[in-house]
Amino acid sequence: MVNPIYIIAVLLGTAFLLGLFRKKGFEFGMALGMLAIAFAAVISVHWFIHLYSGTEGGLNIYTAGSKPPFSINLFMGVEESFFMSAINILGLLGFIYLFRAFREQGLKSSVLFLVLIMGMNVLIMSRDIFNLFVFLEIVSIALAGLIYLKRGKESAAAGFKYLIAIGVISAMLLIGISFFYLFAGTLNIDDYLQSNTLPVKGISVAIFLMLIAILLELKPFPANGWALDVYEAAHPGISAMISSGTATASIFLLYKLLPLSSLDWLPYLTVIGAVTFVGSNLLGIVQKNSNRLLGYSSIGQIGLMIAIIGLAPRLGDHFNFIFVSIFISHFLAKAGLFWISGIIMRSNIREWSVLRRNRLSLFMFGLFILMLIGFPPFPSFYGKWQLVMDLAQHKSFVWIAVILAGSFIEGIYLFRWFGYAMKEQDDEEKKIIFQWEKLIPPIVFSVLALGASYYTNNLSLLGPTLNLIPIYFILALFVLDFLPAFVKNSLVIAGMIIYSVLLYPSIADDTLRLIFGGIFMVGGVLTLFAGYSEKGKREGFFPFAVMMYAGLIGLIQAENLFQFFFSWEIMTLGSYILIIRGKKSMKHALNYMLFSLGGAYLIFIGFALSHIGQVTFDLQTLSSTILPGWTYTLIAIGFLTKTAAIGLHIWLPGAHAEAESDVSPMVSGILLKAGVFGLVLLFLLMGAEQAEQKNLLYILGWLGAITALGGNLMAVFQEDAKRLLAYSSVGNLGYILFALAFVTHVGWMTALTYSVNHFLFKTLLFLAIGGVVMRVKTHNMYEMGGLIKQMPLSFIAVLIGIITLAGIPPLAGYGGKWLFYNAVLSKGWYFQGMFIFFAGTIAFLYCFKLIYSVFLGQPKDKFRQVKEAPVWYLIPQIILIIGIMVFSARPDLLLKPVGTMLSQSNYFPTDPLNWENVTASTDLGYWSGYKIMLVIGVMFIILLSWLLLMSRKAQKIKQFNIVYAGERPFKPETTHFSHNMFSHFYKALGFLSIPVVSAFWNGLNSVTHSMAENTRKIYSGNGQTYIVHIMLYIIIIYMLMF
Amino acid sequence: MKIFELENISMAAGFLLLMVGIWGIISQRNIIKMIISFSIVDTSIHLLLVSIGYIRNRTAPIIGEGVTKTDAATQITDPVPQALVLTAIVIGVGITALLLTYSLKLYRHNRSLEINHFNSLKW
Amino acid sequence: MSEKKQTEQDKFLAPENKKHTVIGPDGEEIQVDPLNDYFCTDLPKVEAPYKGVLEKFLNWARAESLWVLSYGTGCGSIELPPLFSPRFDAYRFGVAMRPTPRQSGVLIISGYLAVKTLKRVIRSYEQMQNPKYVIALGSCTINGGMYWDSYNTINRLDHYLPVDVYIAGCMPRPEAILAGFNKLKERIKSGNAEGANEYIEKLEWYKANQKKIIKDWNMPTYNW
Amino acid sequence: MNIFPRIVFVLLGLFIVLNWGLIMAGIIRKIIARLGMRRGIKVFQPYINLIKNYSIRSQLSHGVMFYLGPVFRLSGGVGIFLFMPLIYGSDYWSNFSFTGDLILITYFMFFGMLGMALGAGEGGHPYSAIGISRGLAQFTAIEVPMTLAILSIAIQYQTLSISEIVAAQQGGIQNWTMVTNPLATIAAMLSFLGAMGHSPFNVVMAPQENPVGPPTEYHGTFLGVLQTNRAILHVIEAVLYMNLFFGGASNWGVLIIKTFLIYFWSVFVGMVFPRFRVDQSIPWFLKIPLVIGIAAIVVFII
Amino acid sequence: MKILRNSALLLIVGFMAWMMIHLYGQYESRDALNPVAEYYAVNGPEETGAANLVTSIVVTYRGLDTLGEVTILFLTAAIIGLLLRTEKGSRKKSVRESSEFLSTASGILIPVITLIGIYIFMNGHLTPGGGFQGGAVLASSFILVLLAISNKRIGHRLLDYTEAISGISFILLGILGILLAGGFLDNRILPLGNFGTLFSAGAIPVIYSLIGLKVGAELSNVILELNQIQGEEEEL
Repeated sequence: MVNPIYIIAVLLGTAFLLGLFRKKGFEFGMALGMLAIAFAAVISVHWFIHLYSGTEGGLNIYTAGSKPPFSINLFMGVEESFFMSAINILGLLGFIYLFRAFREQGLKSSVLFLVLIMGMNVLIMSRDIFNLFVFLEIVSIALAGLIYLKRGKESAAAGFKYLIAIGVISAMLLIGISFFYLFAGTLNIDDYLQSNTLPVKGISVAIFLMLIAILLELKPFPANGWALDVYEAAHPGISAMISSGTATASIFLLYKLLPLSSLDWLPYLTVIGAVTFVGSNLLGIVQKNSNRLLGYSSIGQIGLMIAIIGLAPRLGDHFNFIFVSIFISHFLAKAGLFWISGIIMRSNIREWSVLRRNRLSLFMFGLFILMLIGFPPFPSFYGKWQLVMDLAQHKSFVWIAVILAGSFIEGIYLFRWFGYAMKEQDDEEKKIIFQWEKLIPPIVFSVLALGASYYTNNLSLLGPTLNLIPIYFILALFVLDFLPAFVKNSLVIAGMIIYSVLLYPSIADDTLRLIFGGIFMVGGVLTLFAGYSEKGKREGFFPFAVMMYAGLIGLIQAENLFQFFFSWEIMTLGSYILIIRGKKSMKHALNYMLFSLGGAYLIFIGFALSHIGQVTFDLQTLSSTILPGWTYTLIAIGFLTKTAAIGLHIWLPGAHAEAESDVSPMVSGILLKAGVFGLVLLFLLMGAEQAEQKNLLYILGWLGAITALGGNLMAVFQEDAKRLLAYSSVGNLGYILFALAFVTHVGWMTALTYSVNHFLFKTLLFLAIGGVVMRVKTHNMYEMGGLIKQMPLSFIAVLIGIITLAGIPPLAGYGGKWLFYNAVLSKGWYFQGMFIFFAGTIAFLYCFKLIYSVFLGQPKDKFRQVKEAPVWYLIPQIILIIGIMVFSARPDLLLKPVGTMLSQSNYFPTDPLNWENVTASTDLGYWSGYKIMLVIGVMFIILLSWLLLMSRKAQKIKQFNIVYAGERPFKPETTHFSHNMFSHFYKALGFLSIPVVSAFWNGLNSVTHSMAENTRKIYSGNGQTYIVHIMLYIIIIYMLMF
Repeated sequence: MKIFELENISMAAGFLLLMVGIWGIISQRNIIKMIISFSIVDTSIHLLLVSIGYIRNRTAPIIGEGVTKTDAATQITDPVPQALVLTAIVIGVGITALLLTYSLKLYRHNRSLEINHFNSLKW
Repeated sequence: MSEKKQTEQDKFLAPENKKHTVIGPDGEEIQVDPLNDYFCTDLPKVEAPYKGVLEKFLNWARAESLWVLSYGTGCGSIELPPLFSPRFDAYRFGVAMRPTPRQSGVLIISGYLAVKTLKRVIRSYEQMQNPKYVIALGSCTINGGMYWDSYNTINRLDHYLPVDVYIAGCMPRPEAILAGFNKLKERIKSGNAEGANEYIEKLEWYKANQKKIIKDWNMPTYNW
Repeated sequence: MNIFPRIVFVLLGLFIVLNWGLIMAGIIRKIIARLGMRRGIKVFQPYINLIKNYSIRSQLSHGVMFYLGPVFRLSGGVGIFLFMPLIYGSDYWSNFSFTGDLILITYFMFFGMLGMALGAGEGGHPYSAIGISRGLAQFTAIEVPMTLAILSIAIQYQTLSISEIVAAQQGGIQNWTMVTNPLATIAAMLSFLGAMGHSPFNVVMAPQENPVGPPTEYHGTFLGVLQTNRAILHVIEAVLYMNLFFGGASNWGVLIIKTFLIYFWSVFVGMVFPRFRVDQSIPWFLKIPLVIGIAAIVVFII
Repeated sequence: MKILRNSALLLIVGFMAWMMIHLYGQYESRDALNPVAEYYAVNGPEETGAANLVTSIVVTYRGLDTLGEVTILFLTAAIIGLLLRTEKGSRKKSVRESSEFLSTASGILIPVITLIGIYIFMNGHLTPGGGFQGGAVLASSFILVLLAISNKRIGHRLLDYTEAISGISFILLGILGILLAGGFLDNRILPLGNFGTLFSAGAIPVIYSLIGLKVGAELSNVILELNQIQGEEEEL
């Protein structure tokens, strides 16, 4: 093993040596510098591997031939070697990244960089307080110089502000160190810790000054204005170093010095960290400048880490895992993001749309963003899971709430940013060059991120229980993204079929999982068929489609809470990307993501609550939770965001409507069922009694009823075909919710039947309408009309779809209605039932509007040559129609197993449905799908023949051959009665459709924004104000602590 | 009286200077005056350090006249703060030089030395 | 249709009825010829009546169920509403008003016909289904009446439509109209009221007359 | 039971119902005329109209759905007939009611409506679409009190089977739902007004403003089919209300009298009251009948 | 308004003072060395062989700090160079030629000052003074050159070489400490010699001389940079 002191020697020596070089030797000098950093990196990594795998505690390095406390000593332990490796690797990549900047600014600037790395290394290793001070100053001064690397007015101002802030902070630190020496008589950390001297008050103040100075180096909110200016003004390569590098060193410093204090700093650290995390992220949401935004995010993340340090006693053995996983995510992601920022050179986050010109950087950008927010499979996901679970064990609910709130706020602006990158208008005029040497560092960090994810997964408590095959499949698809779309599509379909076949035996006995698994997998394959009509490569579609399905199937397979939540997040992520692919879906995808994220966090908290006092994470443990009310409510609300219950539904219409033609059926017909599945599972596991006690079921029932009414009512007033269907989904999910809330046998049977039905008809409708939209290239129904002649098959599909939707006999939808009546009557929820049935009749309005406005009425000139929907859209439709027909004629195929399954569960021992051949009967009524279909079919055919006989000679006429009060129609557009079709209905009941909910959320949104907008005014840009902030911060913390 | 001893006076003077410096930093808008205030703060800390190391009736920690090798422990003041102050001075010099250079740069850009004129970056 | 006539007709075409191109959803150009594309250009065929008793029975039914298009052209239209009042009660004869030509069998021309109105009348008539009957009220429809030399009204309705019954007077009273209905019934029952077929048979002649007076004929020959 | 005799009985029943529907329409219009001091139409005028319409020689077609619309419509009417037990105690006259219950009938009503809507829509006439949109909108409101009434009697009799509901009302007028559950009856009869499409709820088919609404483009045979359906539907809906609220019928005579009276109720109201606009009728249904309907349920819950 | 602002700021200063009074209140006059200092007093002369205990601490016990200090000055010079560098390249400076008096006097003074500087850092281990102090004095002679002998152009080259070579040698000496003696920057790589003489205290005089050279070069560099931009017009 090489003595780590050589790192210092080599780096510093190289730095001194480089002072000799002139312009001529630039390349050689750079190579030398790179070698030096590489040397440092290799040594530190080597040490890390050695110490991590071995049993050795670490290496004490003495200088000057005498022992501490008399001389300065360094220590190289596992932690030190880890953080040093991180910093040196970062430094190496940062050095490569800054190659061009160094060439412009001369070799001197690279000297600063070398010294910076060296300083950070010593900061981590040194055990002498004054030595730490000296090297902290070195780091600060080196940074102060590097800030000006970009040159210009802003950089100069930022550098000056940085210097004065650092000046004040270091003054405090030095006073602290001086008096520490006075009272403690030593400058060595270990010496002081071993000496057991009784702490006097003076030493507390001295240590306070030291710690607060280190803390201020970590830029706590709100005493961090200087840092933000630096982030904004500095070269992104330098910002990356500040955010990932010096922050790492400083936080380790804090961690190292913390034991000195006899006071209990931890609660204060928690508060400081949490305030920083939430506050900084809050201000981030109104930030438009990308580097400053990254600065806010960076500060927020560091706040989170500080809070985690503060919470360490509650985390016990898991502290290291949690801290490192959060740290590594921040470290990799933030550096990567800053680097990408430097590549594209765009300061406004809206202009990040240029990223789309380079798929690789877009991919990396997404990866880093997701890593920051804590999506699986990135380390921070595991870290947050463990953190929240451990906090819940200690009943630290406030901290859970604060941390998740902060993460959520961070999600707001990061996803908005991601949305801009994906969807904002890209000004093609402005050229951009993706320089290769700048791409290397983020690429390396992306690879490291994936590697870190893999290792985190293995190291985490429950990660090894995950089924990673789908994840590997997704990764493979990322790699194979260069293939043409149809190849990938076939691959995905084949993969899904094979996986289903493999999966089948494991869920064959479990009807519930079989039903939902069937919906997910069959639906998945069917909707993917539509993808064959896409030409080209369809980049970035298949990995995420598979991700969504992998998540869905993961829900089915989940055996413990972690797997469930993992799958849930994977699913959310995949569907988010699928949704955002739509043309105008930027805003809607963001809404979707935020509601999903919020919902996921609620589920998360619910899981955490249920885990209190439990040893294992089995799903079964939900039944023995000690806080059933809260657990139930939180998890249920989480699922309700996915099922878009009213109040939480505003994301749905836009997201479903603006998605691509074949994505809409995926997210509407299939994805929504995930929430239903979750709710069913929740009830089954927790037992309804728990919920019943708190009247929660009653509330849920009302919620379902109002959702049904509200969703359908909104659908009536839509002009956008897909939006109409989307609102209809809201309404339909309301039915399901309502039926679920019964928690009776027949109620659940209704819910499950309806789920299957909804899958069938809504997928069918979205596919059919998607095919139409694909052809006519508009969503507005009033612009279509008369398409029945061009697209008869789509018309038939829609017709069958709406008959099923409306519950008109003889098709399968009627079964749902019939069960509903039985359920309502047996449960006694008549008034809610009234809402539901009112909603049912309202459904006719939009069903008619949909089919009439699109297929009937007046054909438009411009759609005269429109062709039938692509055959790949029609094939799944035909299969779905066959499905509907089968379930219509033989409802027992579905209902019998469901009934049996429900009877086997503990809740509903008796099956109220009696079967006599194919006739179902309850105490109340009876229903024979097969016979009804037969009767109606025969009758229909007879009557049709009768009419055919009577009017066999009918003359075919054209669209304007209509009776028009002796006049002729003007043109098709004005003759098609479609726009605002139900204006009279709006006059009568429109007051119910006033978007109160959107108003509420918008209000909340604007309150948050204005709050952030006002709060950030404290960052006046005046360096002196920042100094005052720092002073006040010190004083306030001091007053709180003493 | 405790406060009239040399070390107490020098330390009180150090603190006083510190306050003066801080006052200057947060109240003076002129950058040069701020830098001067920083220097005052630096100086005050040096004074504090030296006061910390001072032991009454003792001499400088140099073996030679008046200080014998064997009894040095009872004859000299604390050498450590003196070593520290040396370092601190150098660091202070470095920072002051940097501040001045930056102020020069700022003046070139803005033709102004008022700190509140450099707020183009904010919020 | 000759080239010259075509351009003649184009002269009167409303802008929206002229040939034009629209851009389809995929950017393709679509030629639109409104007159041919919006309207059926087929000509009607003669619908031969059944033979014998069946036709007699059906004629009886047609005669006893006269659905009148509620459509008034001139001053006579004021005479129609009283028909359904208790005093005259046309319902008892099976007469009823229908608002849509598709469902109506009887077209009452209630007075002078301006050229402008004639166009509408022709259109409405052609939109009615075979069999259909025309009753013309007042002198104006017979010979132009007091408007016989008007620049703007027609003189003889039966140059333009096959009239089944003329009811003279200026205006005829409701009693006279009831009598006219009875005359029409008789005519239908006798099997002579084949005006619809007659119109089709002599379509060329009727159309020539119509086009002669309607200078701005800007519609297909037959309005379905 | 053997299926063939049943089919014979069904056809016979259909024939009776159709004829009764036509005659009833004539009688009622005669009564209306007399009230207006007119002689009015002949009682058999509906027959003549029907024959006339079937005798129209030419037909126009706007497309396949235009063609199928009337078939759907008639299927709706005949279908309800098929699923409706007509005469209490008679297996033969209960048609195919063994396949489904009250819910089937309430939902099958939509079948015809949907067909009509689609057919009229294919006609391409804006008035048709306007009429349909009005009709559907009004229908949503009509259904609410009806649903409440159905729920109320389902609670009362604990069944959804029409035959059983009728059976429960046997044994004299005091057992009729009308007497035992007056609130539900009132709510249902108010909604019946809307379902029949007479004034004040006939703006859907406003003759001049919106030339007869949905069937604007229908003529000849198509119209004949629609008229046939109308005749059947009016009777069969009256039969439904009779079965639910007025003790059913134990023979055809009773059925004819009761359906006539029930139907006449809507005509009577129509004679007296002027027309509502749609945006007036919807709130009306959601006020008075709704409150009564809720009361009908509250009575049972308490 | 101004009064309000000032009183608010005064309040802050007051609070700071209040905080510092807590420190001051704890301060007791010292009457003995603490164990660490006592160790230096007792063992310092033996271990390092330096008569000036401060020097022994600065150069050996806390040698890493000193390395840091040197680095800071090095950084400062580099940063100032970076900051003040313009894209235009070297500039001509038009200044008045210095007077006879000035050039003659400085001709005499410069060697003297330089000599004093060298003396100070050479004897750092014996008398008060050392590398930093000596370096500063050296730099002052350099200032004199710059100010007085205006037409004399002293290139960076010499300073840079001095700086780099002395810096690298410092580090190499430190590494030699690991290889030959007890650890990084151990001065016992050379014999300790006779206590109190010039050639004593092991490597301390060597190191201090290197430091002196380096500090001198660095400070001179700073001054040179600052001097060179005097006549330069604004860079935008």
